[in-house]
Amino acid sequence: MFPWVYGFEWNAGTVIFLGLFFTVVIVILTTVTVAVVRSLRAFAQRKHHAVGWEAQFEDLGREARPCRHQLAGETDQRYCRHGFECKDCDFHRKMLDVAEGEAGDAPDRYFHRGHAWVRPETDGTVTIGIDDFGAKVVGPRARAKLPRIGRRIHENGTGWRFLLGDDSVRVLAPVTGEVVAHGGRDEGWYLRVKPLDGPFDLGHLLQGPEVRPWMEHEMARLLRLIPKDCHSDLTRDGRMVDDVTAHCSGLDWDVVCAEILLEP
Amino acid sequence: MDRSIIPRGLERAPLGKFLLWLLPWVLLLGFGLYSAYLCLRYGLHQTNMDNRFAFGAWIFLDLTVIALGAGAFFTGFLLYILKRRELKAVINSAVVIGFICYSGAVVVLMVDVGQPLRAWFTFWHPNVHSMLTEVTFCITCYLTVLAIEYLPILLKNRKLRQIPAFLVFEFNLHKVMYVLAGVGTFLSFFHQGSLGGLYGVLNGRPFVFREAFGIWPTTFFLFIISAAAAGPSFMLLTTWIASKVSGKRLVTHYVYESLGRISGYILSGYVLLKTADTLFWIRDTAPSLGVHPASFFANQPGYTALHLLEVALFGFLPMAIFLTKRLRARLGWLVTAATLTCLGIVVNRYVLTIQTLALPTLPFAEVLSYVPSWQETGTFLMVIAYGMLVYSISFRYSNLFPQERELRQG
Amino acid sequence: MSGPKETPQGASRYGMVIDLDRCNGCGACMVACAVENNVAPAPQRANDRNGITLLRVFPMRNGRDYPESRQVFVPMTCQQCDAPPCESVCPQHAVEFDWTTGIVAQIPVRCLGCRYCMVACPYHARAFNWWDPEWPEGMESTLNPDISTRSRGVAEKCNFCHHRRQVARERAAHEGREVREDEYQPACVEACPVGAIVFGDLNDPDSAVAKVYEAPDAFAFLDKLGTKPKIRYRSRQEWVHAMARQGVPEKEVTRG
Amino acid sequence: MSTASTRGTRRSPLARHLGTLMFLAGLIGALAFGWIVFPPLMYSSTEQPIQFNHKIHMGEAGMACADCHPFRDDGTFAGLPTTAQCAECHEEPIGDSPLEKAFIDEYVRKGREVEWLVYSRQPMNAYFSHVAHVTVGKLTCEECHGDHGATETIPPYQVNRISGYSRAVGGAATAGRALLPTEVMRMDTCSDCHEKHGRRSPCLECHK
Repeated sequence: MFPWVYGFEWNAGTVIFLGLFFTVVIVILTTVTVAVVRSLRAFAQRKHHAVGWEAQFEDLGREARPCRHQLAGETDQRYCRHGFECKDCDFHRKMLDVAEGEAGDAPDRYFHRGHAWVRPETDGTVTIGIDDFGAKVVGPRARAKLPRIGRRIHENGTGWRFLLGDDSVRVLAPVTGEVVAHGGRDEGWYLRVKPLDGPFDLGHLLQGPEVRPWMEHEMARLLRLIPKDCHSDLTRDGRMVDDVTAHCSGLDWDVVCAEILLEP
Repeated sequence: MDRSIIPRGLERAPLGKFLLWLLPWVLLLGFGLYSAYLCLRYGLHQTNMDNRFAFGAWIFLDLTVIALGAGAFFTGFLLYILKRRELKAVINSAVVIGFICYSGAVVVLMVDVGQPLRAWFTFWHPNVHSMLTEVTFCITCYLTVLAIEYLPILLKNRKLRQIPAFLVFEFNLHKVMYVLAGVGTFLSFFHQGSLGGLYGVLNGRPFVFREAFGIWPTTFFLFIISAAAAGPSFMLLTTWIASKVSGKRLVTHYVYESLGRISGYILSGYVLLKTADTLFWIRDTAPSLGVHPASFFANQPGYTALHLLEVALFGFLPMAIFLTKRLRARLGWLVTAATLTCLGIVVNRYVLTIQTLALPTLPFAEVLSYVPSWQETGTFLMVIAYGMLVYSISFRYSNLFPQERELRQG
Repeated sequence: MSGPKETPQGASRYGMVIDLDRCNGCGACMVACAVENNVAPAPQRANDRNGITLLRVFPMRNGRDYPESRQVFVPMTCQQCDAPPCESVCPQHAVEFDWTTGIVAQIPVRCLGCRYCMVACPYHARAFNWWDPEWPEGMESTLNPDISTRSRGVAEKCNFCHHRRQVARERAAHEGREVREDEYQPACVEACPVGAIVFGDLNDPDSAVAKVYEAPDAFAFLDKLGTKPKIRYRSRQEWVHAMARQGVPEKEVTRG
Repeated sequence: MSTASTRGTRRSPLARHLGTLMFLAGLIGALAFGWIVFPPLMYSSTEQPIQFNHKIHMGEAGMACADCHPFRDDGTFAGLPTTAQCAECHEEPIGDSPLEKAFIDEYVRKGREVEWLVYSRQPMNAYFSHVAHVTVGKLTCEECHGDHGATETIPPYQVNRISGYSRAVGGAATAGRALLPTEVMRMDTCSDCHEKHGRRSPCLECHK
């Protein structure tokens, strides 16, 4: 195998055969090393949340990732390919150019696809909570495990977790920042987050006219997860019930929440 | 009980039922391990192989298993290199099957050789002119590649993916997977080929000796093509079986059809080349070695029939089914054709390994046959049981068929 | 290792000629071979297909009925091919064509036991150690110290009693002379009561074997395979030559 | 996770590097065990039945190696002398060494052979010819056996517990370098020297 091993001969056969073998070995090793190094670098640069989200995003079904411009009726069937990171999306930029000048007032709340809402505060921080739809899917039985004050959350990383029994689902963090305050169940589970460098960029979050069609889309998605014979139990007095999964036997809290909160 | 590690959104049988399904395979594995122990502890006289039948059932089964495992390399090649995106639906399953087939073959080989502890000699003192050296190197490298390809499937398990490092590593590994798919294709190409060459180079065995292109006999190429044809068929078959056993829709019909069509195209090339090769062998190769081809079949009408079966029943017929659009639309026909194709591979490998050894070369030697002992059979069953266990566990705890969730919802 | 495998000046090329018309099938050569080469007694369960026989005498019949029925005995062992099919297939150089003697060397300690060489050999001249070699109590002391025993799980074959050559060379070197032809003869040659086997250096034109090697009634088995065997057979019976040219399988024998 | 990194900064430097230190300690420990402690354990060591002084025989008595280690008539190497050969000189004590007296009492008088433990015994599958190396190859004894002939005592006999092969006393001379504690004579020792002398041998030259 090596020139110093007894019996080794330098001839064409040996050179070609072992040359190919060592090339293959080097390619395999390099490939694995590249994956390891990239992973380590992602951790060193604190990008592992983004990378982790990218990996999960690939596993989402098409129905879970409609483009915001489709939701707003600005385009036909289109599915997001950028992990909801609209600033990386050429299509989004093009659509912005078209819509330029039409921008109205900044809305009160922005929505992340993982059902977290974001409300900018006057002091430059934001408040983050789970939207009504998400809250009803998770239900009042679940308990939230919020990050401690001083922790950092990362956009598309884990914002916080909901626990019910042995199961847990995470809520995707809509922005990157440091937690400065939080509120418990009575205040409706919220985080107050201050930006790390520079003001928050909320361009990737849904706003204004996009929100309603998105919610309708999400409702349709939820209904698909729920057996037809339960559909009538989901509303009471024209309003959606507070604990969706509790109203239908055999429905898995874990599965429904994960699907709606985009955790494949 | 194990609900928290089953992929989200997939429905799996209760744990008790699953364990009951595993039980017979565990028992079979135990029996196989005992057989292998007997061979390793007391020597290969536990088998019915002998000095004339020096390669027995194991080599035949190894060749078959590896040919069927070709689904892994070929699906990877079609998906990552030729960008047949629809095959993404079966690539995970293909990798697991490839891994099972190759690791199983290596385990059996280690029982099959007389001095397994000297296996590293082949690496340390390789005779680069031997097809077996090529087989050994390729099988080892490719098993490594398959193990690396298997890793992301494991790491994406619901519990494991919660560890951020695993998810990130899985993602980065997946990004460079096309390199491994390329390497795997290269290795598997030579590996399937060298398994064919293993017999084709034997100028002492006129029944299998084939003329060479360059340094490779024709069987080198026929093996690659037949494995490439059988690989997708075997994927089709295993997916269908998994679907039947689990009672779930795993892939869309388009995927089945696509696998069938690919199998059909390659099969048509194979049937053509195999026929040409056989005719050339009858006309030129065998007579040049001083043997009239008819003498091989003089006392064995059964073997003659096998040859015809291989090309006609197991080659031409499935090819025709696969390439007929109307039949391809029916899953039943696709499964039938895939079964025939896989049987064709089995027959081909059987004829090549067992019949070659049965036929004498010396004028006073006898035609021999042999029946494997229960220890040999047990060792092979060990691989089947091992494969069933690994596949069942992978199927339950990993997302082998990405379309399954969507098909369930939609 | 550097340097090509050059055949040195004055290298030997050992060969053998076996006269089938003389051989009476007594099997003395088989016994002598087994004893000389430390072949362990076969266990109770062994049969004629999985024991160790480095040299085996086969009957060859013309397949005709009496009174045309004819038979010769063919002592078959490694044919020491000049183009050995077993050498190129060995994955780890456990088989080597000895360029100084023309002997196809089998090195048991390098052998993995894959048996590819046995599949490659058209003469069925190789044997595999299916069993652990075991000698009855006290019989170990009769073993030949000049040749090693082989472990279970390796292939073995005739090396033309190469160890005898080593002994002969040692004595000759001590006495400062060349090896005489009669000093190096394999055990089978010595044992043959009718002198049917002639052995010697084919490169030496004066050797006994060289004189009969090219005889008109000498032939090699399966010479169309291109293996170039260095063992030749002689017979004045035409049917023997015809059989050697073309093999016809007989009835099937099942085991299992 | 971000939790681990923020917590890490609050720990003392020692605590932060504890893992690394423990890893290094373990690594060094394992290497030391593998390289220093373990190799001698691989060998069993046995003293020779009686001590022998080569230096006196070679020096004062003026003998040559071949006087006691001759070739037989058939060219094979006789190896060790028999008690009878020793008794040719040592029928009665020549000097006043207690070892000599013990040898004569224990072996010569009783007619027993010394059960010497031979350092250089070759494995069963290897063929070695002294004639080929000494008579034909013109090698001196020292080139392979080193200064064994000039030693005053003979070292203990060490055997690898697994392979059963002994450590050749002259191995360092044969190999042309100091042998590692893990080493016995190997095929490379032979082949390196053959190569150095431009002699490429087929397997059968040395294997039987």
